[in-house]
Amino acid sequence: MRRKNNIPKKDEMADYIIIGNSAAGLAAADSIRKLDKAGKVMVLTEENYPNYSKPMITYFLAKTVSLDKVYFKDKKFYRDNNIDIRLNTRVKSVDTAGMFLTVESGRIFYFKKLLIASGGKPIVPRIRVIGTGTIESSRSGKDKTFDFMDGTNYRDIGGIFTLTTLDDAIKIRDYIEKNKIKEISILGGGLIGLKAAEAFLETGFDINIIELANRILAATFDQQASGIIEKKIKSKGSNIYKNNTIEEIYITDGKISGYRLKDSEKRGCRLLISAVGVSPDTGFISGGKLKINRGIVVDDYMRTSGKNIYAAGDVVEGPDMLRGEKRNIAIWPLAVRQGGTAGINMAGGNEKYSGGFFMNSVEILQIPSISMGLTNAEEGEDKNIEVFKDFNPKKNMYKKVVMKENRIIGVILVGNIERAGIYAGLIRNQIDISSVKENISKEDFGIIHLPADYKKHLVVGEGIEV
Amino acid sequence: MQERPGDDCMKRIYIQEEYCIGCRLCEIYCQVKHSKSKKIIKAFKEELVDIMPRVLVEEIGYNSFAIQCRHCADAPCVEACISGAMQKNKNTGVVTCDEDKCVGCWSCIMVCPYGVIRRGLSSGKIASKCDLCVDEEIPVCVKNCPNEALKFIEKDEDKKDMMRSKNEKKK
Amino acid sequence: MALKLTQSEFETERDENKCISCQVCVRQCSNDVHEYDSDQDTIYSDNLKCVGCHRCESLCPTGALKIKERDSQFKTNYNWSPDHLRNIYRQADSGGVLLTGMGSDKPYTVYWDRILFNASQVTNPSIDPLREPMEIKTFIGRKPDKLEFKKNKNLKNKSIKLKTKMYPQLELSTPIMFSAMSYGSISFNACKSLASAASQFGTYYNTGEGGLHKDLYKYAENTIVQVASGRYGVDVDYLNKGSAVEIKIGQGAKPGIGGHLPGEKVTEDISNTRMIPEGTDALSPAPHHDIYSIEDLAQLIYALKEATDWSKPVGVKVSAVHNIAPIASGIVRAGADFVTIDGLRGGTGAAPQTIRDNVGIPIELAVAAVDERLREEGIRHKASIIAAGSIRSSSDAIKAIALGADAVYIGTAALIAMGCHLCQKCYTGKCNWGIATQDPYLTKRLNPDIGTRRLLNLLRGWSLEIKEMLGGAGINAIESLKGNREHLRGIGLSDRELTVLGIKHAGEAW
Amino acid sequence: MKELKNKIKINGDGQKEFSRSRIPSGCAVFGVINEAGEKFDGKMVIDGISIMHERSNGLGGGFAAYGIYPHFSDDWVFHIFYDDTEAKRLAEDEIKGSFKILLSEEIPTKKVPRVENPPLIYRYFLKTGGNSKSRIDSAAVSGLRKQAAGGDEEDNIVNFVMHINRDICGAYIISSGKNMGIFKGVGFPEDIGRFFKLDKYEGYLWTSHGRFPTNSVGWWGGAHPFGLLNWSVVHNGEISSYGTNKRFVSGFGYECTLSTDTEVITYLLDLMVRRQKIDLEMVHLILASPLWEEIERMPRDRRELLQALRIVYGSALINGPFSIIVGNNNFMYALNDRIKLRPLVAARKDEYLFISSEEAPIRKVCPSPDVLWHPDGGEPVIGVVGKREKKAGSNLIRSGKKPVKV
Repeated sequence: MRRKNNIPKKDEMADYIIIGNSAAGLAAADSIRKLDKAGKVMVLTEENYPNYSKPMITYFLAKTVSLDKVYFKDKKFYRDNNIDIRLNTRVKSVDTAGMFLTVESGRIFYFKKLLIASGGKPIVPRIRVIGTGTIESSRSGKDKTFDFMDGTNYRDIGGIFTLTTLDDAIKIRDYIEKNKIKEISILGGGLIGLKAAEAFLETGFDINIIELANRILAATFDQQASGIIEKKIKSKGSNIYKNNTIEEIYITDGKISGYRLKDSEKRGCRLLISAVGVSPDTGFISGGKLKINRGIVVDDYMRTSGKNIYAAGDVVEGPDMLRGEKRNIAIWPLAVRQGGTAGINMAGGNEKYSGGFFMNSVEILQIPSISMGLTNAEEGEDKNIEVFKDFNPKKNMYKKVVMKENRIIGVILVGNIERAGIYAGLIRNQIDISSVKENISKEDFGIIHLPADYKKHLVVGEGIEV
Repeated sequence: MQERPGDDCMKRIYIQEEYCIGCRLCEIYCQVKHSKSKKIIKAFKEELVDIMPRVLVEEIGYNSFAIQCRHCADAPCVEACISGAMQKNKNTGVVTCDEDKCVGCWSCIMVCPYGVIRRGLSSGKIASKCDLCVDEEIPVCVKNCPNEALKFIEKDEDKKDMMRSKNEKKK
Repeated sequence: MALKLTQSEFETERDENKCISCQVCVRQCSNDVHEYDSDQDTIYSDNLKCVGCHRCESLCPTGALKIKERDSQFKTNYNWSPDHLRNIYRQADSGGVLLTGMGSDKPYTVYWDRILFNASQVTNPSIDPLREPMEIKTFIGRKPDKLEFKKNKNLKNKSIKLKTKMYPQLELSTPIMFSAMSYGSISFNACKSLASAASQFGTYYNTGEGGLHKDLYKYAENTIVQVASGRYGVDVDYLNKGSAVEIKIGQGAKPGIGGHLPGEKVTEDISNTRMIPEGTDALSPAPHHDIYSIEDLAQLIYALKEATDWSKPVGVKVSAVHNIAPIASGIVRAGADFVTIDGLRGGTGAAPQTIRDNVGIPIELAVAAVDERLREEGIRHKASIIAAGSIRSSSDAIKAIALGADAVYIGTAALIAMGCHLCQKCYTGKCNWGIATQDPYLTKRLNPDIGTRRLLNLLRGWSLEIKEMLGGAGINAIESLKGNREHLRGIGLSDRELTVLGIKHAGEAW
Repeated sequence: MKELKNKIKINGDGQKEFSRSRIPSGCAVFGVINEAGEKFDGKMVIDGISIMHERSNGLGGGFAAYGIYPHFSDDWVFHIFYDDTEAKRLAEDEIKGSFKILLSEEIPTKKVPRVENPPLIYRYFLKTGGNSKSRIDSAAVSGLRKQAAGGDEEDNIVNFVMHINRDICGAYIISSGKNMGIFKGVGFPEDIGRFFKLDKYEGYLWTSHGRFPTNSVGWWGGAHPFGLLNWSVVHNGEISSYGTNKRFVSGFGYECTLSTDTEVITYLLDLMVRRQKIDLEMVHLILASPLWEEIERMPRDRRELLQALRIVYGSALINGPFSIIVGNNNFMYALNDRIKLRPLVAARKDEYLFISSEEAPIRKVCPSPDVLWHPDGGEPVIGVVGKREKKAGSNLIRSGKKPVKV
C-alpha cells in the first residue's frame, strides 16, 4: 500500500477527477466551477480530441458539419474554467478504497472526488467468420485467421466499423473514399443505426439496414411510426431486413466482402457498421468495487456505492421516473443534467436529480420525428392505459399519445413535431390531463389546451408549483 | 427538473392574460423586428421569405395570450442542444440560438415545455427563438401591445406588482 | 325582406399598398365588417355593418385604413334630411322604437360655446397658480343657515369651538365627479377604472342604477350609490357602502322615461350585482312607483337618511326639463342635500332616439335658472347643485360653476378618455373599445390600469386648467367662482338668452 | 309700491342707467380711532388722506365720522343725496310715512373750487314709530326679508334704505346710522372735507377715502365710504368674487343697488356680524379665510371650525385684492385680502390707532407712533372704543403679529 502522505513525485493529485470528456463530464466540470472556483479539476479522456459532441458525428459523416464545428464547448472552455484536460489517458483501474486510479501508462492519480462519466461502448455481436485469405492485424503484425468476430477483434477486419466516436467516423469516411464504397450495410435499426442511415441517405448512398426486431427504432417507435420511416427509406431504393440478423460474414483479403442473413440470403458487402447498441463502459472498474448492474448504480444525488465517487451520463443506471426503477437511459439531455447535478454535489452542493425518461429526436429524409417516454404501450395491455392515435401515412404524419391514469407517459410525433416539448413538460411534471383529454387529439395542441393550473404556471408563473 | 422562468435579477416579459385581446400585433411587430428591412410594409410585402414571429399567440374563444421564450434559469433547451448553438448569456441571462451552429436536430423543440421554439421550414434550422430584443430598450412585442397586457419588468418588481395586484383583488 | 333600403353610414377606405393583410382589423371588429379571403390574401369590408368606431383604424399597424362618413346619396332636401330617411327605413324594417346611445347630436345651440370667461387686467392682478396657492377643494352637501360657536369667555386665548353640528359633506379635491354609468351599461373594467381614478384623485364616481359590484367595495369611500326606480342592487349594505346616495328621478338623455338595459348585456355577474334574473331586459320604470309627487320624494329622502343614520348626503338627480327651477326648489325643500341636474345633451347607454333628441333643455340654461330661483327663495345655500350633461372640457366646467353649479359630473368625457369614439351604438352591446359591453371578448380590451391612468390624466389636466382660468380672473378659491356670473359674457346670444343665463353680453362692462 | 317703481323709469336719465354698472376703483384709505373715546376734529384725517393725493384722481373722496351728533345720539340720522327736488319730494314722502322726523336740514357746505355741481345734500334725524311697520312689509319685500324681518328695527332700516336707493331714482341714502354720518362726493378728499367743513365736527373715529375710478364719470353716490346702519366701509381694491358675494348676500335680502364693491362688503359685514352674530375677531376667518394648506396643519378643533366656516360661508370669501377700513359706533376694523395684494399699514400712539394705505399719512399726523406694523394678508386690525382710558397702558387686542418697535 503506498504511504498516503509522501506521494511519489511521479503520481498526480487533484480535488476532482472526471473520467470522460463528453456531455456528462463537461457539464459536471461546469457546475463544479460554479461552486468551487479554486479546486483542482482534471478531466481524463481516452480519445485524442479536446471535446466534441458525440451525436454530431453522423452530421460530420453527412458532411453538413465540418470538423471544426463538431465541438459543443468553445475551445477556450478548459482555459476559462482552468480545467486540466488529459487526452489519450485511458483509465485501467480504480481503487475505490485508496481513492486513486491507475491509467494505461501506469501513472497514478489521487482524487478527493471522482466522477465516472465514461459513457458507453458499442456492442459488437459475435458472428461466425468464414475467411478466404488472411487478416492482417494492425497491432500484432502477423496474419491471423478467425472463426468468430466479436467486440475484441472486429477492428482487425477491414470494412467493419462501429460508429460511436469521432475516430470511427473519420475512419469510415476515409475507408469509403479509399475503397469507393457505394453501398453500406448497417447491422442494427436502432437509434445509432438510423442516425448513421440518416447521414448516408443524405449523401446518396444505398443502405441496407438489418434489424433483429420486427421494425426499426423498435425501442421507441411502434409499428405505424417505424412504418412511415421504413416506407420513406425504401422509397430511396434502400432495403430494410426485419426479424433478421447476420449469421456469417465472408472475408476476402482481410476485408469484408459479404454476409449471409439468418434467412440464408447472401449479400455482397464491403462496409458494415455494427450499430446494435451501446453498453456502459465500466470495464476499468474491477468487480465488486462499485455496485453495477447494466450501468453503475447511482442514487438521486448521482452518488455511486463508493464513497466520494459519483457517476453520470450513459454509463449510469439512474432513476427512470416513468418506470419507477433504475435504468440506463443513454441520451444527451439526461447526461448533461446528471453531470450538472453530480458536479454540484461533488462541490459540496445538494441538488437532487429528479429522474428522467427516454426521449429522442431524429429527422430522416425530411421527416422529423420525436418520441419520448414509454411509447410502445398499446391500449388494453394494462387496464388503465389509454392511447390516442392519429395515423396519416399519406402525409407521413403520425401522432401517438400514451396515457396511464390520466397522465401522459409516452408520445410519438412523426411529421408534425411542433411544440413537442409541451408533451415533455406534461410527462416530466406528471400533470393530470383528465380535464382536457379531448384536446390531446388537436393538431395544434398548445398551452391553451392544458389544464388550467399548469397553463397558469406556464403563462403567468402562478398556478401550481412545478 | 425545475424550470423557473429567468434568473431573479433579469428583466423578463410577463403577461396579464386577462388583457390580451388576441390582436396579434405582438407577432407582427416581432416579424418586422426580425426582418431584414425592419420596415413593416417592406418586410411583409417584399421579404417573401417567411419571417417567423418569436412570440406566439394562442386563442380559444375570448381567452388568449402571447407566449415567448422564458429564458429559463437552467434552460432545458441549452442542456439538450447537441451543437452548442443554444447558449445562455452569463450576464444578460438571455438564451439565444446561434443559427450557423444549429444543425436542426430539434432536440430543443423536444424539451422546451413552453413549446416556443419553432423550426424554420425553409432554413432547416431553428428560426423562431425569442432573443428578448436585447438591442431595444423594450422588446417590440411589449412596446406594441395596445392593451399593455405584455410587461417587461424585473422579477422582484414584478413580484411586488403581482403581490399587490393579488392583495388588491383579495382585499 | 331582401331589399335593404338603408344605406351604409360609413365607408372603409383601405390603402392597398399599405395593407399587409395582417388581419388585425378582422379580429378587432365586433361588427364583422372586415373579412379575410385566404386565396387572394386580401381583406374585404362590408360597409353596411360599419358603425364608425375607428377601432380598426386605430389598431391597423400600417395606417392603411380610413373610416369616412359616407355622404348620403339622397337628393339634397333641407326638410327631409338623410337622417329622417334612414330612420324611417330602419323603423319600416324593425317596427320598433329606434334606440341610440350617447347624448343628443342635434345642432341645438351649445351655450358653452357662446359664453366667454373673464380675466383680470390692471385693476386686479391675476394669480399665478404655479406660484400662489389655488384652491379648488369643493364640498357637496347640505349647509346650515348659520353657525353657532362655543366661546369660553374667561380664557384669554379666545379658543372658539364650533357648536353647530355640520351636515355630512362630500369633500372633492376638484369640482369634477364621474357621472352615473351603471355596471351593466358599461363593463366592469370601465367601472373599475372610474372607481380607482376617483379614489386616487380624491373625487367621486357614481354607480348608476346598476348596483355596486363586490370587487369595487374597496373604493366605497369614493362611491356615490344611486337609487333608481328599478331599485337594482339596492339594500342596506349597498346604501351604507357609498359615501352619498343619489335618488335618480331622471336622466338628461331620456327625461320622463325609465332606464333601458338590453338583455344581451345582463350577464350572470350583472344579474348578481343588480339582483335581477340573467338575460332579462332591465327596464326600470319611468316614475319611481313610490314617488308620484314631491312629498313622496321627501319621504324617500328621509327614509334613505334614516337607513344610513344621517351619516351621508342624500341627493336627487333630475333631468333638465322646462320647470326645472321650481322642481329643484321643491327638491331642496324636500330635504335633498344636493340636486344633480342632467341636461339635454347628457349621455346614455340606450334611449329612444326621438326622446333623446327632442326632450329636455340644455344644462346651461337649467343651471342658471335653478341657481337664480334658489337664490330668490333664499335657499341656494341649503343644497349643492351638480351640473351634468355634456361637460366637454374644463372651460365648460368653469362656466357651469360660474352659472351657479357647485360641481360638475362628467360621463361622456370620461368614456372618451377611456377610448370611446362616440359611435352611439352602446345599446348594441358590441362596443369595440370594451366600454359599453359585457362580451368578455370585448371587455378585456379596456385594461383598467390604462383606463385609470387616462382618467387620472383627464382630471389632472382639467384641474390645472381650472386653476389657470381661476387665477387669470384673479380668484384663488373655487368658492369665489360659484355663481359669479359677472365673470361670464354671452356672445351672439339674444337678450332673452342672456337674461335666462343671467349674464351680460360681451363688450358690456360691469 | 309697484306703480311707484315704473313711474320712475320713464324719466330716468342716462346717469341713472349708467350708475347701475359697477365702477372699479383703486384708491387711498385712512382711518383713526381714539380708543378712549376722546373726540377730535376732522382736520387730522383730512391732513392724512391729502398726503395720498396721488392715489386718487379727483373723481371721488369721502369721510365717515362717528360721535358727531351727540344730541341725537340714539336717533337715526340719514344723510341723503338728491339729484333733483322731485326725488327729494318722493323720498321725503316715504320717510314721513315710516319715521317721525325730529329735524331735517341741508348739510352745511362751503363753496370749494374743485367741487362742482353737488347734488342736494340733506340730513334727517328720525325716530322709528308711527306707521313705519306697515309700509315696509309691503309686497316688494323679498322672501328672506320676511324671514329676517321679525320686526327687528335695524332690519326695517335696511329694508327702507334699499327700497329708497332702488326704487326712487335720484335719491340715495348714503348713511343711515346713529350718532354718525358720511360726507362724500366727487372731488379730491381734502376738497370734499373742506366742502363739508369737517373741521367743525368732532368725533372719536374718522375714516376717509380717496378714489381713483377707472372711468371718467364722477358720481356723488358712488364715492366711498359706503354706509348702512352704523357701518361705514372704505375700500381700496377690487373684488374678483363680486358676483358670488353679491349673490350670497342677495339670498339674505340685501339688494346691491349701487353696484360698488364696497356696497357688497358692507352687506357682508352686516350679515355676518349683526345678523349671523359672528364675533368681530372671527369675521376675518370668513372674509379672508386661511388657505386649506394652513387649515390642514391646525389642531383638530380649530380645523373643524375653519372647515365649517368655509363650507357654510364660502361664498362670503372676498377674493381679489382689497384693503378695507370698516367703521362702526364702537370699533374700527381693518382687513387685507388673504394674499395681501393691497398695501395696509397700522400704527399706535397712546390711545390712538391709525390705519392707512401708506405709512406717510400716519407719519404726517403722528410723527412718532409707539408701534407701526404691516398686518399680514387676512390678519385683522381692530380698535375698540372704551378699550383704553386716556393715557392708560395699552391692553390692545393684539393682532397675531408682534408689532415692529419703532
